[in-house]
Amino acid sequence: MDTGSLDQWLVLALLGLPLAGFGLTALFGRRMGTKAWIIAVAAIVAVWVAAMYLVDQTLFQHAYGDGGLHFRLYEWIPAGSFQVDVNFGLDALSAVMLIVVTSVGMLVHIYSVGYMAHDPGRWRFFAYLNFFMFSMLLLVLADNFLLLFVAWELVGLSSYLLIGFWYRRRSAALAAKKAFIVNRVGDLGFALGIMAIWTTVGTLNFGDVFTRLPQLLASGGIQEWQMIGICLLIFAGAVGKSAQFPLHVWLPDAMEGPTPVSALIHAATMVNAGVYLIARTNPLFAEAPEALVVVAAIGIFTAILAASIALTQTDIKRVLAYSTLSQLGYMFASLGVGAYVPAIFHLVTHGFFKGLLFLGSGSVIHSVDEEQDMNKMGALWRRIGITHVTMLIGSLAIAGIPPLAGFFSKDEILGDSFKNGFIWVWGIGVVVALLTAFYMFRLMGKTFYGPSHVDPHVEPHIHESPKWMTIPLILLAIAAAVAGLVLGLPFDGGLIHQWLDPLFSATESVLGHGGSTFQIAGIDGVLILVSTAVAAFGLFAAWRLFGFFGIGPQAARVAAVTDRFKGLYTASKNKWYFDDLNDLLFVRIGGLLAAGLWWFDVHVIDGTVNGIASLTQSSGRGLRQVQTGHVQNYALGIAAGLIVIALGYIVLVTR
Amino acid sequence: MTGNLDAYLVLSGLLFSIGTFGFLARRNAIAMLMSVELMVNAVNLAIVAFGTFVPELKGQGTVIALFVMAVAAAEATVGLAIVIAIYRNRRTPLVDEYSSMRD
Amino acid sequence: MDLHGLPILSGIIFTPLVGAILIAFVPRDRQRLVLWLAMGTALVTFGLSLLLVAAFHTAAPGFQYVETVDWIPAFGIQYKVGVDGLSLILVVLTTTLTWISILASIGPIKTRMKEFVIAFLILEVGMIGVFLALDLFLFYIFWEVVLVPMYLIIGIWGGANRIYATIKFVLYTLVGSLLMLVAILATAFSFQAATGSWTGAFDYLQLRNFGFDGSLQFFAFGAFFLAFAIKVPMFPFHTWLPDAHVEAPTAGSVILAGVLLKLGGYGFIRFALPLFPAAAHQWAPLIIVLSLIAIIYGAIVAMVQPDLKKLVAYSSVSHMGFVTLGIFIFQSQGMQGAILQMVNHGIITGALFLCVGVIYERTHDRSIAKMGGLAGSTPVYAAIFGFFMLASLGLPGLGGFVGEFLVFLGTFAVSPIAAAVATFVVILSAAYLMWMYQRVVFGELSDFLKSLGHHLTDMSPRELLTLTPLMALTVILGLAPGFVLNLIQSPVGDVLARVSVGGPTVGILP
Amino acid sequence: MGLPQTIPLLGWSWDDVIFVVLSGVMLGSALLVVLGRNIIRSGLFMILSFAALAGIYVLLGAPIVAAAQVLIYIGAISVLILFAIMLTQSKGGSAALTFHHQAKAAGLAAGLLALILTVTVLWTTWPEAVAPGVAVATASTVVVAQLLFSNNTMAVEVISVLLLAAVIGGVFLAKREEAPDAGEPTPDGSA
Repeated sequence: MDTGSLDQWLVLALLGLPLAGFGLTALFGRRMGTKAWIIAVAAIVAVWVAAMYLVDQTLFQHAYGDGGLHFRLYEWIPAGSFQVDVNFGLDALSAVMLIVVTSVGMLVHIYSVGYMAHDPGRWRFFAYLNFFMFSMLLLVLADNFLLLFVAWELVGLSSYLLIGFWYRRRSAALAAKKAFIVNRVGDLGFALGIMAIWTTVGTLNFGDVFTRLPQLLASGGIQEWQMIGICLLIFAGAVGKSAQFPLHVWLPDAMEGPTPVSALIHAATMVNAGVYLIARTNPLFAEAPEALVVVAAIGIFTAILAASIALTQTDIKRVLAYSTLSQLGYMFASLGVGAYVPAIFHLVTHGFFKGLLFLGSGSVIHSVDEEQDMNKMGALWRRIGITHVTMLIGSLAIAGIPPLAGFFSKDEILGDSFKNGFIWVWGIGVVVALLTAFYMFRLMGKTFYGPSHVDPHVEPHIHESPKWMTIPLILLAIAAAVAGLVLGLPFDGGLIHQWLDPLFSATESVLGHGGSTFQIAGIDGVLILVSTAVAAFGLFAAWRLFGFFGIGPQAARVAAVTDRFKGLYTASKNKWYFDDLNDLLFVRIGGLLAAGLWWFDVHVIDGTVNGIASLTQSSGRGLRQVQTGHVQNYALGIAAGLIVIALGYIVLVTR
Repeated sequence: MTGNLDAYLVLSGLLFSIGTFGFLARRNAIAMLMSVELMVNAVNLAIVAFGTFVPELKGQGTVIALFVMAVAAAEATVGLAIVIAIYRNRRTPLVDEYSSMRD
Repeated sequence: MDLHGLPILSGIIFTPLVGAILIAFVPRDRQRLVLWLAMGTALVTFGLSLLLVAAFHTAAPGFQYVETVDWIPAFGIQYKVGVDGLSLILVVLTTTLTWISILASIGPIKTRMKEFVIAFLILEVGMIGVFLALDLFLFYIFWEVVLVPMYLIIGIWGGANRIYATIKFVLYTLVGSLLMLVAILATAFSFQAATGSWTGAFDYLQLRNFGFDGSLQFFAFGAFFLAFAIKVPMFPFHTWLPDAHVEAPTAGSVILAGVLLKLGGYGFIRFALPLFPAAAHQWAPLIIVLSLIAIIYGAIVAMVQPDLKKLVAYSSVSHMGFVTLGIFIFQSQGMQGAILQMVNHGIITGALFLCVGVIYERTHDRSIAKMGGLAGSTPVYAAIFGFFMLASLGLPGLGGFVGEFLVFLGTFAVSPIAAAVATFVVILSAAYLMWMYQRVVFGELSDFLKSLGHHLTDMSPRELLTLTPLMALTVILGLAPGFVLNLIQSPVGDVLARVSVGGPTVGILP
Repeated sequence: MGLPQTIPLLGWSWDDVIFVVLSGVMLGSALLVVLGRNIIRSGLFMILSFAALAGIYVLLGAPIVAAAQVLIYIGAISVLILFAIMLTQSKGGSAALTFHHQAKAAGLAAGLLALILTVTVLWTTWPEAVAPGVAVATASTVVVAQLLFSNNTMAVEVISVLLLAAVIGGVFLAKREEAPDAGEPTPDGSA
């Protein structure tokens, strides 16, 4: 470390506290019994306090200037010309991420105290959760690509551990493995991207790379296609971690993990890492607009694909998982059209309302005896009031109903895509908004408003969750309700823009944005009206079909609609058959390939070796016939040899 | 003829050949040992003959022959003891049934 | 720290031999004394190697603490040993793994303990000797000394099919090493013919400056290549490895994976490249392709293995592919990564074999299909096994990652496509290791394991003592690999400088 | 003695006659040793063969060797062999011997060997060989004794140690194992 200032120590504390919490809980948590959460939660609360101080310093006090706080801890890999340090950076982007990560993280920790109260493995759970917080904070604070990659894999590992938390369930173990391996596919690209960066510029520090790589491109040191290649490789990492098409298959399965995990990792924080990565490397993408188009295309395609699947799922957590995919798609689309600030804005608001929705769904699941199938719920709104209200706020927020958080961020995304000339992104985005409102209120209707299908044995035991769980819900609901107002107003000039515009202004202009000013009475107002209207229509349709506060659920009409579009319905219900395709490609064909290669190994390669051996052996066996073991045979041989030699001598020499 | 080295050497050679035949052809271990004794005697005869006809040897032939006899005696002792020991294990003096060295 | 001319290297080489001789005079029924002596010897050797680390001058180039004694003066053969950064870390790896292996075999080895530890200590003599020898003849002798104890260890204390495995191991290895002997003699004769004197004809330090002519280089390199490639083992010379690992006792597997495989990589860097730089360039494309095949192929085949040890063995094939790849791209980061990978693989795979040994000792079975649900009944074991599983799949922050990444990085600088192919293995390794881990550790406790009842205990303190040092090393090498990288900086630079005179690599790779 | 110096018809000296007779006896009995089917007879013919050879030694002017031949071969070794024969004759077993299946090849080999040896001997010009008809030199006891106990003392000692070892070895090998169990190990010849 260069200097030992307090802020640097606090940055280290952000990492050190959860790590210490992990270590202590892992070692002693088992003996602490039901109190296993104390260390972990205390660590995270402390982290939150420290983080808020640092956020204040960065965003409000501008204590570190526009560049942010950067410092080196120690030299990590000194391999000749390849020098990588463990160094950290804290700028506006990191600070915004810190807000989401530590806030949602803290609330999820507190929620988990209640949610996991009866699980004997709770000490493991809290240890893993702390470990995840460490990894995620490292990801946000890392100041070079390789350290970021470390964190990238470590969050993947925590995700693996937490998805597979209930390891006795085969499906959980399989889902954990799938998540890790699919993530690794993306990581492969990311790793190659890092190699490409080092090979071209010889450094991996963010600051140096972001200045030198564009310079190299300008000076002709590298070709344009190389730049695009680097960007696409980095994007591959983001696709894996943020579960974008075609690597989206792991996220729905990841719902096998405990619900707080789904809220924290698979909704609010880790899956956003891809968005963070693209935003972080925006100076590179600015030089490769073609790569940005790919980002936008993948993003918006994932958005509509996932939304279409979310329409028909019946597992409450899976609906939310596909919704997450869809919202992440929005963020990538936003990044792709060059609207970085709205993307991060949506990341923040989505972090709050999706975290809220997941925690709420956990509360619902808890109340109906761990049942996740929405077909076995219904009419819960009277029974679990707090959960219902908070989830309603979350649903309205995600549907984009003003003035809740989702409205502001989603609207900025759609508005910017339209204004930046990506009409197709805007068009699909509006459809997705419609679908979002629809499937969310389908979920609300089936869970809370429609007729009850709860198991009669469970029915009497439906109960509101303990305070450990409801207080985080309430806090998150408040955040989901007001985050948009606080950060997003005035339009295009709110806090979030004040914080992040300095970071992105240079690169946002690449795609032609930045010049136009916001006009509520002009084009922007029209766009806002359109998207709001669309969301309202989706909401209304869902309401008609699935009910709202007990009014008008119409099962017959639902059946009629599904019958009408039977092909689409089944395809959506089967997730467009991606899992089956993967199963065929990688499990079956891959398995056959592996088995074939093993056969090759044993029979061809080793067969050759053993063939040589048995050839030697059989020729030896043949020759062994000579070795009769009868001494007289040998003696005769000696005599014969003697005679031959003597005759030879006589014939050849004596004459 | 008695003054001719060749005669003794040829005689020795014939005796040696007879011994060789016996060693190669007989199945009985003791018969083989007897054949070996014949061969040893043949060699001894050659040695003594050389000792007699080559002046430089000055009686060395006799000395060598005595040594050979001593060694032959030792060989016969040990050889016969081995034959008896094997016979006790295998109940047969026939060597072509002794083939445990093979496997 | 200075050692004032003490023959520290000979001390390290022959301490285990002295210990072995001492143990030979202990009556076989005094098991405890035998064990104490063996552990003591191994620990003293370990201590001496640490002393050497302390006394080593990292900054100084070339070999240090060189000892030279005429051995067969008529042919210029000397007892010549010396240490540089490369040999230093491998010696420390050897001494570390040896005491851990002896500690690990106290329970599992039930018969002929005395002979076992004697074989093990002699094995250590051979391994350390290989890493320190600077005379080709001496090197060859130590190279073969390694073979005999390993032959006995697999052949006497091994599993059911041990005779097949051990004979295969010995014959396979012998084919290569005998060709290497021929090549050593050929270089010596060539040297003698050129200089008219036998002095220095086996001396590595003189031979590497000699510059052999092209065709001799080509064939001599081929012979060395075969010897080292079999030891590494490279595809397609790897089939002895799964058999040997499956049959070897746990400690044998640990040393086999941990050190014996490194002899090949070390041989490439120390002897094959500097002695025959031009031939190295001619052979490099072939070796790079074989390495890439080994990396992918080993991983794919590992995926369908039903036996835990076989799975780890095939993963070794894959992991050692990085080593040869890193060496033969002739690039600084790549070669440093290869060396780091050797160290990491030694520690991690050694530890994985120890983990397999722990479960084998309780179940006497290694088939993955019969396992399941260990996380519930043996949580500490599950955690440690998981730790090494993750380290083996190259999780950043743990040892395996840095070495692998440096190899990939170096490869990328030379050929992005080769790097892409090699890097693809991170997916495969995650797949086979996690699949294995899932089936062994997750799920409900299998019926087979249930039938063991109370025999299925968690790790004993002794087992923990064998694995915790390796865990610590894995973490240290992941977080601060600098101390190893600094040590190998100058040897790698030296080798690459020598290789660079061999001309450009024939470019069949984009 | 009233005998003529030479055999009248053939012109041979008496020495020659004795030589021929002794040679004939020796070779004949040796042939009977190797060809005879009764091993006891073989042993007896072997004694005869040894005795004839002793006579030839006398003709050769080596009386000490002749004496030793009688003492060692006829007196010791032959008796030893006869004892061995007695010991190894199984009670019910036939005394008849069969030849090895390679007997014909052995005969051929022995014949060739004899031919080669004879041819070689006859073709070789022996250096320093005494001319035919000259009286043979006699190795006197004194000379032999001197040679044995001065020049070759070491060899004599070694031979004595060897004999001692052979005696001990013979005793050890032939000693019957004091097996408490009655059964002999593996009575069948094949293992």
